[in-house]
Amino acid sequence: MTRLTDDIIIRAVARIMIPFIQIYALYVIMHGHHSPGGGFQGGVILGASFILYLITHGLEEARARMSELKAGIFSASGLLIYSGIGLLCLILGSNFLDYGRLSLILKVIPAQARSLGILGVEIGVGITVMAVMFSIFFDISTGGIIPEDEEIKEENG
Amino acid sequence: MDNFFLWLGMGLFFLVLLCLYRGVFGPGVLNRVAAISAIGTKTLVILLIMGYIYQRVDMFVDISMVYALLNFLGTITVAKYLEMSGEI
Amino acid sequence: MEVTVLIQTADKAFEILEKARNEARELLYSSAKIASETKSLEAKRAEQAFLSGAQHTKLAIRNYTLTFFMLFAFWVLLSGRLDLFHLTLGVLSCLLISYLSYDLLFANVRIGDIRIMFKRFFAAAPWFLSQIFTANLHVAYLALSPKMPIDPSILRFNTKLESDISWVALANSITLTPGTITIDIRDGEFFVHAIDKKVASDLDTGEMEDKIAHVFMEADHIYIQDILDVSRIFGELK
Amino acid sequence: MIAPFDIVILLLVLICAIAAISVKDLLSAVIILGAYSFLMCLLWSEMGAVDVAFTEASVSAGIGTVLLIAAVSKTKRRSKD
Repeated sequence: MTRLTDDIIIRAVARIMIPFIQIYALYVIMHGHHSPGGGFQGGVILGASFILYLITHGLEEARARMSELKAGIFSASGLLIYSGIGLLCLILGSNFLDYGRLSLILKVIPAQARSLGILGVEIGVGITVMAVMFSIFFDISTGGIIPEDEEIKEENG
Repeated sequence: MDNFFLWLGMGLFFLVLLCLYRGVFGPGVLNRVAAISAIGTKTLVILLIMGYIYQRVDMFVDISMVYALLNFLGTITVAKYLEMSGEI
Repeated sequence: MEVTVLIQTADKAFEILEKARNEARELLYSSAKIASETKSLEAKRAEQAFLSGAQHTKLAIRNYTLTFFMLFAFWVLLSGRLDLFHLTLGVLSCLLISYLSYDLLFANVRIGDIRIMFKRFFAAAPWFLSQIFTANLHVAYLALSPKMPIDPSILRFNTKLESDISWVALANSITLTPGTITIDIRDGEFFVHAIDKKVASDLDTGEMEDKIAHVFMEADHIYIQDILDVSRIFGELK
Repeated sequence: MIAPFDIVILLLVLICAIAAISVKDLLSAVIILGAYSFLMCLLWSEMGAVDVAFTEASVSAGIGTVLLIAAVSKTKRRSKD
């Protein structure tokens, strides 16, 4: 599924489509509170754009853009954003993920603080979902074996 | 006007039924892939028609946008699978 | 008299241009061969950096800004909320996306071409639409007539276009016209499936190719559109 | 709630579901499952659950089909029975 094949039409069309898919995914994440969508859906669409790049451009170029190490870091950092906002609310003396208390830091009214807190949480969810979806597809399609690693192994022993 | 869009939607459903015949009984994978991608485009239009009937087009445009942007991903994947398994 | 002298000098200039172009093309092909034969991505990158040299950073900055503005227009079209908060979010996310994929959208477009390209595209659009409309009627006639007078065949022709983006545009506009489907492109050779003799002969005139070449500014051949442009100037001279 | 749409979509979903479990070829089953998810998205949005429909659309069109085909590519396509 990840081998590079010589189809110029699909590659060029994917190259043109991918930035628009990504900006649409970010639109879905950012406008989650007053239109359908949110962190999970936007993350899935963002992950689909990277999967499209992996399918059309082959394993090697896709790893230069989004490697499995980067995916791991992204998924962890998204979770860090989510739980960090929750813990911040806990430290400020209210319940976990009770964003109203964030108004003490952000110097705005509680309603606006809730909106900003939800936005932060959705960004975290989106990053995590994107990275996890990409790495699930990466692991299934390569079977955990990357050609470079095999060559290195053969050279070593 | 609502009635007009209702009948338009029913006509599109009839076309979906025709495509679905090819998708369910069609000999081989290639017929099925073509039928399903046709169903995808019809789904997009039906969603917009529903949005017009519910008077909330701004919400339904978002869903149909997802189909417009991502509908070809499945088709490409099937084509790549068939090419890599050496069936065509 | 003056006009004939002008034409002769133009012919000579075109000959010299053709020769130089062929040499440059051979050089490019050999370098491209080297670039494609080196296997690893790092080596390919080094080759590209060597070939493009100092222009690379300038090109990257141009691509970055162009991608940013295009994506921001798309964002405003999607969002429709013009208050400061949402516009700030839009600017941030467009910056992120154009950082992630600045080398995707405008990879093979030359500097300074884009505005003329848009103008020529909108000038050529009605011709494409009329072509699609007439082909639609023809295919509807074929499908509805009880005898089904189809005569399917596969055409193959070498194109004179050079950049891959114009290959893709030609292939997609062939596919968009009903009755013809581009099956494959292999090293500039098109494989096109045509449903009928008439559709195939329409394709064989090469008018669509000329239009695409005109839009994408494949500048160094003489195309029908260019001759039409020049002939108007000659008419005014006379 | 649009009653005629409701009945027609339910009928089509039923056809898709029966076809998806009765077909022998795994790849064909995945493709028919894609059609099932299209119609399911129509059903959700017709019932007014726009957010659920959005999730169904993005997951099925973006990830679901691709993941299932990647899984099929690791196995044999034909089922034994």
